[in-house]
Amino acid sequence: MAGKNQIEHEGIVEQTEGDHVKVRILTQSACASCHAKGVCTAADLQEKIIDASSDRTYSAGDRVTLVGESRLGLQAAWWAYILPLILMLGTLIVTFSLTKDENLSGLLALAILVPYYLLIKIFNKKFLKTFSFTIKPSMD
Amino acid sequence: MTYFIIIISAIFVNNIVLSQFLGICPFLGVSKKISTGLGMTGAVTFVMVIATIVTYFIQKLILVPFGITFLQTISFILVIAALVQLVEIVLKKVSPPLYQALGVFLPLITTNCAILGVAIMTVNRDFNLLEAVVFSASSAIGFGLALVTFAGIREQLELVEIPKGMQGAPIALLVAGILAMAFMGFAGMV
Amino acid sequence: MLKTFKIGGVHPHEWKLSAEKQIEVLPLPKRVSVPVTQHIGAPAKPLVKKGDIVKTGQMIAASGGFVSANIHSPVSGKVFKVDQTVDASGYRKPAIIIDVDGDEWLDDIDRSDKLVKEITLSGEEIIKKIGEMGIVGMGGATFPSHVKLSPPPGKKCEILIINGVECEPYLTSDHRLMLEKSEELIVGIRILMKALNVNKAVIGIENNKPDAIKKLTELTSKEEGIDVQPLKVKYPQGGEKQLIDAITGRQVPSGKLPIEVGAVVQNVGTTVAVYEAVQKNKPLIERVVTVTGPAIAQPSNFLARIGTPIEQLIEAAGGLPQDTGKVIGGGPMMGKALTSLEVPITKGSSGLLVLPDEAAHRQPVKNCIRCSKCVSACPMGLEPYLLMIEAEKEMWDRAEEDRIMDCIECGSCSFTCPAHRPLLDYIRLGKGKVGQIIRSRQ
Amino acid sequence: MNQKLVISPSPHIHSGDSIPANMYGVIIALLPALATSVWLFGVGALIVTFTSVAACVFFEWIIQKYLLKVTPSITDGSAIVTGLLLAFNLPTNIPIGLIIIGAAVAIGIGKMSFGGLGNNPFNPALVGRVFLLISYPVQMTTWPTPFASRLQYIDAQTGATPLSVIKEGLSNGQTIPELMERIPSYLDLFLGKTGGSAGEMAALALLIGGVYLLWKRIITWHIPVSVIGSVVIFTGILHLANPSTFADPLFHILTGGIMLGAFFMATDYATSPMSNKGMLLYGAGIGIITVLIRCFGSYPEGVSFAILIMNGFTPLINRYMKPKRFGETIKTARVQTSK
Amino acid sequence: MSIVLITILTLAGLGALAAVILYLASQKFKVFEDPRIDQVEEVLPAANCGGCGFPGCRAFAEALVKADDISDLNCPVGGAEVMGKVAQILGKEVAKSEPKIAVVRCNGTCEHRPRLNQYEGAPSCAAASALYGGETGCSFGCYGLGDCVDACNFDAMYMDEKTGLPVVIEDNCVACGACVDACPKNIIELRKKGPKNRRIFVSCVNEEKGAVARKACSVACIGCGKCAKVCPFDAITIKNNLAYIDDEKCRLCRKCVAECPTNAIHELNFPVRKNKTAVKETATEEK
Amino acid sequence: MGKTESSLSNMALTLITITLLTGAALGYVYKLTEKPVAIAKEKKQQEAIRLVVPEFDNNPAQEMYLIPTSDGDSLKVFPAKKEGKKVGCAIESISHNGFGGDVKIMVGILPDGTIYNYQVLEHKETPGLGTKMTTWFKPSEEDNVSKASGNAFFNWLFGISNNSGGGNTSIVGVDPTKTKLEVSADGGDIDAITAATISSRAFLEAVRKAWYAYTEIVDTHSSATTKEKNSQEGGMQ
Amino acid sequence: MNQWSNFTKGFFKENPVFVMLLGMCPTLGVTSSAINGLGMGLATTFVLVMSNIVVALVKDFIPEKVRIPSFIVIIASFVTIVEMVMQAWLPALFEALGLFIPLIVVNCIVLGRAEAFASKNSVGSSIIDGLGMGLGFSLALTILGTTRELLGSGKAFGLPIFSESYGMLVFVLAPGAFIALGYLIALINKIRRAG
Ligand SMILES: Cc1cc2nc3c(=O)[nH]c(=O)nc-3n(C[C@H](O)[C@H](O)[C@H](O)COP(=O)(O)O)c2cc1C
Ligand SMILES: Cc1cc2nc3c(=O)[nH]c(=O)nc-3n(C[C@H](O)[C@H](O)[C@H](O)COP(=O)(O)O)c2cc1C
Ligand SMILES: Cc1cc2nc3c(=O)[nH]c(=O)nc-3n(C[C@H](O)[C@H](O)[C@H](O)COP(=O)(O)O)c2cc1C
Ligand SMILES: Cc1cc2nc3c(=O)[nH]c(=O)nc-3n(C[C@H](O)[C@H](O)[C@H](O)CO)c2cc1C
Ligand code: SF4
Ligand code: SF4
Ligand code: SF4
Ligand code: SF4
Ligand code: FES
Repeated sequence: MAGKNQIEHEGIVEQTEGDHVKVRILTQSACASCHAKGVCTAADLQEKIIDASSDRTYSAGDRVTLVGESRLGLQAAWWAYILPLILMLGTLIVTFSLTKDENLSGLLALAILVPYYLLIKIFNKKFLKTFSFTIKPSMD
Repeated sequence: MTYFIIIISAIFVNNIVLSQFLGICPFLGVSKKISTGLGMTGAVTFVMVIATIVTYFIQKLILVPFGITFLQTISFILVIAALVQLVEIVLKKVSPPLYQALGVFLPLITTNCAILGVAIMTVNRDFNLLEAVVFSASSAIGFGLALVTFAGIREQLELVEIPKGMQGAPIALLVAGILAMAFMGFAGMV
Repeated sequence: MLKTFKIGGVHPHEWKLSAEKQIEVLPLPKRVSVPVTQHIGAPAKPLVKKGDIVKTGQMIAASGGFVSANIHSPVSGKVFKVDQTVDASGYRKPAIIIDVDGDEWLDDIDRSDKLVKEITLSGEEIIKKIGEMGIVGMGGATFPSHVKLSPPPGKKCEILIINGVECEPYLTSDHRLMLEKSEELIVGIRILMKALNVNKAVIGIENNKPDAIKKLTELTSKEEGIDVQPLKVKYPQGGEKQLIDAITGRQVPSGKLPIEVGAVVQNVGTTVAVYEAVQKNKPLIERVVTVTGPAIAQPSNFLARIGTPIEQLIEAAGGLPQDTGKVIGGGPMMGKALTSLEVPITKGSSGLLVLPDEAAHRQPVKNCIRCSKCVSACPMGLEPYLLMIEAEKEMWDRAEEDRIMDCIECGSCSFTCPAHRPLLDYIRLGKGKVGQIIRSRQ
Repeated sequence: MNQKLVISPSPHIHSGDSIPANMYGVIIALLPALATSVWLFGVGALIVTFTSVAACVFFEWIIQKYLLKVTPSITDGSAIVTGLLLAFNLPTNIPIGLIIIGAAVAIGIGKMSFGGLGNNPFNPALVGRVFLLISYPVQMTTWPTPFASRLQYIDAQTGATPLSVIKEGLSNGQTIPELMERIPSYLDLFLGKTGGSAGEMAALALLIGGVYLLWKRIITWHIPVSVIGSVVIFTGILHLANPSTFADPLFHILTGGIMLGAFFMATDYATSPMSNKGMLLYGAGIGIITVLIRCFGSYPEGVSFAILIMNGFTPLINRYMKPKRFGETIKTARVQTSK
Repeated sequence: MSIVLITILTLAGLGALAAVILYLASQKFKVFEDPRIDQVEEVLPAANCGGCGFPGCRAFAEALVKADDISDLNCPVGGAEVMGKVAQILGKEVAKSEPKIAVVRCNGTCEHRPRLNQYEGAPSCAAASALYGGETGCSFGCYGLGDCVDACNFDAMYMDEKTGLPVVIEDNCVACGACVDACPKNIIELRKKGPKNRRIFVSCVNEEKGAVARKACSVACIGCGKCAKVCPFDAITIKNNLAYIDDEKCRLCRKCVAECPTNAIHELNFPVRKNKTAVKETATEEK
Repeated sequence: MGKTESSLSNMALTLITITLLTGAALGYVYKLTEKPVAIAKEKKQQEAIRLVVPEFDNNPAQEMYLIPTSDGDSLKVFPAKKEGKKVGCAIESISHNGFGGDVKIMVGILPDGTIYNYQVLEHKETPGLGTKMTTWFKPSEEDNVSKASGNAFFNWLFGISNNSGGGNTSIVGVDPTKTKLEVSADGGDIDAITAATISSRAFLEAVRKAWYAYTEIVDTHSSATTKEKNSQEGGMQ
Repeated sequence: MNQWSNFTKGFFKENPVFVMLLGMCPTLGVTSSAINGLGMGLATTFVLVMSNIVVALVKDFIPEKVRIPSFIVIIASFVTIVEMVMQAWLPALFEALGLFIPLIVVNCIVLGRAEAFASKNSVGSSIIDGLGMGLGFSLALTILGTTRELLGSGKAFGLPIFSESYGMLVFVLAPGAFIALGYLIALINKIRRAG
């Protein structure tokens, strides 16, 4: 059943390619969700282009709502932030307790992110499948 | 044991939101959805830890040796601002789908005062690197704890009729105040 | 320990005033009004027109779809008109109105009291017959029985449960039926067993009807595969899902039908009607109705023709008391408050409850104090306090997530709430809206 | 027919339960503890209780009438309960000014700012109490000695509570067995013959009240049992691990506010979880945090803080610990498909 | 080395590094926010009512700026005036939309429509409609429980205690349509505001046959068709025993008002008639 | 608008100019403030020393030396001399057992071992409670200087007894060999701050530490100048 | 917009703290006394005005794409200057404000004004804007500081008003900051709605 545990985000269709649609969305920083949006335009609004699949045809400029399971949000945060964080902490603790060399272990902890993100790059195809969105028209 | 104390202290006793007053804006402003709060916590922790490592080295290898610790503020803020963006750029390059998913689900993390504040606090406390990292990670978790608890309460308050004058910021601050009062019970636990 | 269902439930006072009263046959009314929707599903299509002469038992409206039921004339006489009349909820619905003239039955109906035990028809024929005779569930939901008795392909019924619980306060019609038509009931069960092709049937009866338990236990002791299961008194034990849980320990999953756990539930009234339809060729044209209430002079159980105006039943029970505040079709927990007494009884009317004015009003509504009593009371394990707020604030997504559609509208929540919150009112509203949303999604 | 029939959706009958019935039930259940308190502390207990109740009711009335502009609902008894419980959490020699401040905070900040009965996420009496504790620690931590000066109020003779004796002693390097000598017998603790806040010491009287609440179905067993159970288990483990720094479970549940907290304050409707599972988790949380604060924090007693902290988690618990839904058991779903 | 030099060097180094990254980021991510969005938002009423079909004024402003043709976009709150300003900012055309207003098409006051029952359920029209047809014999009429009043964000409606019917406050109503959606009985309609606020409409939605309707409510439309006959502009149609006046066609001649045997047709804000005999009870409850 | 266009060279140029300018400005301001900052820091310490020992004419900060304590801290000792004669010693001492964290004090001890005065340098105690230590352990005249006195009714309402602050609280002029520097609850001779026993204990612990350290030096190196020289490098920070 | 209303809007109508809820951390963190609040407010005002001036001056030379980094550098420099100056000549205040001085850098009001106002307006109006907003911020912090100090320890700007023993300690501590600000905002809302 759809409708459960979903998260929605407003966006505007940028272009369509077959059953794939590129949707432009605006993300806002945590600060921007406050009342000061108008005042505080500094670097906290970003546009992103999101690929989404659609069941019907949209044309550029349509206002749509992106729908995805909210579980995916946490999953994405896991891959993007939490797992590398754990890796980093792990490296730091291990190398630090082995070598007692701060500079080295610090460097290694940061360096471990490089192979990690490369690995992520390899798994990209998989993510593409997991993190998919559907869209529906906004507000009829 | 010192690590344990650092952790307990940063999460409960000296919670950065409820007793240090850092990151209040996202705390008050961030969406009332609990899952968003959780995701935010992950992101903030990650950025905070990286920022701590980098600023730690800047302090140790540049500022202190050259006797220019007065450049702390300006260099930290530049580095942190750059780092946050760098993380985004890397994510976008490395994994567009992941990046997109985060865009839909999480508000962006920018250089809020929690990150800068924690970075400054760490270097001012004469921690070694590991302690610094543990401290910043725990601070971020403390932030998350406060954020998620608060999101829960706010979600519940959405369901009842709050007196008109108290709606919005006042009631949120009141809840934060009572939470802070409750968290004072942990005093002395370290 | 006596069996009962596992989650929630409440204990309203029983008030079974008419438990000792034999079923009386109500005199024929002068005019009957037979609505064409007396069941869940599509309305039946009228077959008669103004001025037609009809006989008792003659089909006057034919099933209007797969889930629908035939309707037969409960009296003999002349069709006065086929028109809209006010129904119990104040909306106008089509009905066939017949002026009664004598009581001339169709010839092929066996009106004798003789018990016909032998079942000659095959399973399929039985179901067909039940469909023809317009039998619908008489436990309240009025779901056409022939549909219920034909499990969807791939599903097999393992147990037939006969619902003799009658957990609603005040009502006694099923109780009397079990006492007075026990033999017929047993044959009815046999017929249903044959139709469903099962060899196990259990009659569930709450412990507050010891005479019925005793009598049926005696009768079934000789019967292979039919048992009587006494149950602890707890509302809403009569709810299909609760009863299945109490008797088999299985719980029907959310959004699924009882057949999912291999059970079919039929009410005792329905079962007796099935007996009469199959063995005696008698369509569903009359039913037992309890007329009761604290101020009713003679609380009684009447055998009344469908279409009889409610006024007449109340008259027969001693008339409407001076300070009547509310007249309820059905029991106090699930029944509907009636807007007028001119409306007729239908296939689903199990009772009429007349409440005095002082008992008819609700208390002022207070803030929810989050006492969680409604949560503990809900037999479906829902959170009524939350569902109400979600419905009130139109948070349909969350209401759906919190399973508002699972609510069986038993009213246990509103019944317990110390803040007198109209929980079920809003939940019902929410169910309507969420139901629409779900349907539009498909 | 001339009469207007009443139309309303089902159900048409009601259990007769009401908010006042529950609140007055709690008040009745608190009477034994009040009596014990008067027996121990005399007039002080009466003055504190009376002032607190009167102030709470007064503030509720005035806020509803003049600030919120709604019809006052002081007759529902909830302000009385708040007043009683606030008083029970105060020493019986506490000055009147503080009681009034406490009541104003409890009702004004803790309850009415959120819209009144049922809306408040935190236990009002405890908000008042913790506010006072933090603001006026001196006055809040001097307790009169039982029986010593029953006719005096402010100038009563003061002494320490068993928990502060333990806390003090431990920080001075004494061990539990040594300290136990300075503590009244467990029987005395059970009867309440010890120092402490007005209504918290009398374990027996509180237990009687608790049983009354359970019998009247005002509360369910889940919260009290899980609070007391988790305290027993947690302190039991600590005690077994190191008997010289950690007192035994019995001591812990007989002293301080565990009984009062478990039966009367953790069970507060508005601030406790709605599902049974949730209640168990919540109670366990209270028990564990209490023991943590008692054994590792700097406050000798932690029940109030523990309850407030768990109040903060209640919405999360409600969100994620749903009651057991009908039909969730997987076993049932499988049965028929196999055949 | 002098501290000033070190400072300059360090800062320049860090600054350059950070600046490069920030520059890259801004190149990749920075949103170009059309400044006109802000300007448009400024002139919008900031009611965030959603009447325009967008989640808020800001979203509407964005849509306005993006749209090529804004003629089918309308801010009901600000009306033509605001849309004119918007068009000015954007240099686009606006459709001249005629102002509309909500009208309540039920006149079943307590006195015209005797109450037969007394409702005591949840005070919500939607909840009541799920249960039954209403306290009176008319199952089309207003419940008087005020879902529409609750739905209105502009304090443009109130419940008249005496009549038990909702009343639209003309000056406040912005024709957002929230009440129309809220009413489970489809009683409220957005109609042309009319010149000098004058308008004529059938204040009834009862589709019952005449006799039945009449019995339930003395001012019900009985579908007799007299009004349709008398209307010189063919503005009135009868469907399901109910007359309906098309506000596009109606020229406010008031002939139908006089003709209606049950006073079901209301005229608003017209001067008092001179012809005494034709004067019927005019609806005055809308002020 | 006449904005500079975003070409790479332009941007690099702008940024570099900005950082150069700000760098120069900051360096300049730093130069300007360097001295005052140092002075301010020094003054604070000077002030503290001045407050806790009798008048002196040397520069105690310059003659500062470190002595280790049994629990691993090292205390800074600032000898105060007048005309070459020792008039007292200011010792910076610390306790780690405060209510909110470390308590850092400066204690002045006279050559005869009595305590001359003290000053609280750093602490994280609760305002209004532990913070009272800044005045509590001084003679009572110094205590209530800045307080508006309450009126009798309010004192009653808030339960404030008029004789608070009395009792045995002062450590000024006390000879620790005769007076036990512990809170009375622990069998000592000093009354703790009401409801802040923990802070009081921490404070007294710091005082005791300083005093033991002091007596030890006096005992072992009563006139040891070598020690002073050795620890020179630990000087100003 | 005329200059006067441009100047005064920050005091009440668009007060950055009470109305726009900006810069909450310093607001809550430093207001345990009135004087700290005022000090913080003035420090922020200084940074605001100075960075507004500089931004307004250089706005035409800064390419669009490096706007934000440039602004950050400019603001951070002024913060550093404030830091050093305070440390030199107001060491007590410097210590009391502690961490929150460097945090002026991330105060949304500062960057926000630079972005939204100074980068589009003349030097003169930018000064007025910065001064107005800064003084509004100072006003709010002073009000909150005074409230907390008075309730918490019976003093206002360090002057004893009533006996310290009557004070409610909570207001000096973290919880009191939230509670006091909450009720102040409620009060201001009420006044705004009425007026
Ligand atoms: C759309 C619909 C389809 C149903 N289909 C079946 C069915 O195929 N088999 C069956 O046994 N019951 C079926 N039912 C009947 C229900 O299981 C149930 O018996 C009926 O709703 C009355 O139950 P109640 O009186 O407990 O509410 C159906 C009900 C509905 C509403
Ligand atoms: C809350 C509730 C209570 C019910 N109580 C009874 C009851 O007491 N007796 C009964 O026969 N049916 C009762 N029903 C109806 C049953 O669920 C079910 O529809 C019926 O037993 C199926 O048999 P039928 O189709 O023959 O009516 C109740 C339904 C609900 C939802
Ligand atoms: C909010 C609060 C802050 C406290 N701060 C301190 C403190 O700074 N120093 C201290 O010694 N005790 C403080 N206490 C009191 C301790 O919890 C404990 O009661 C006390 O130290 C020992 O009690 P006694 O002094 O009455 O024997 C504080 C209490 C509260 C409620
Ligand atoms: C079982 C029970 C326990 C209660 N406990 C408290 C309590 O601990 N503190 C309190 O202020 N009110 C208590 N109340 C009263 C009331 O519920 C409380 O004021 C609400 O929290 C106000 O919304 C209690 C009421 C009941 C029925
Ligand atoms: S009516 Fe629905 S929500 Fe209420 S108790 Fe019954 S099943 Fe639960
Ligand atoms: S029973 Fe009533 S008061 Fe209690 S939780 Fe449910 S809705 Fe709220
Ligand atoms: S009366 Fe209706 S249309 Fe008019 S403003 Fe209110 S809700 Fe909108
Ligand atoms: S007009 Fe419709 S919504 Fe308004 S009160 Fe009447 S029935 Fe309810
Ligand atoms: S000031 Fe906004 S997060 Fe701290």
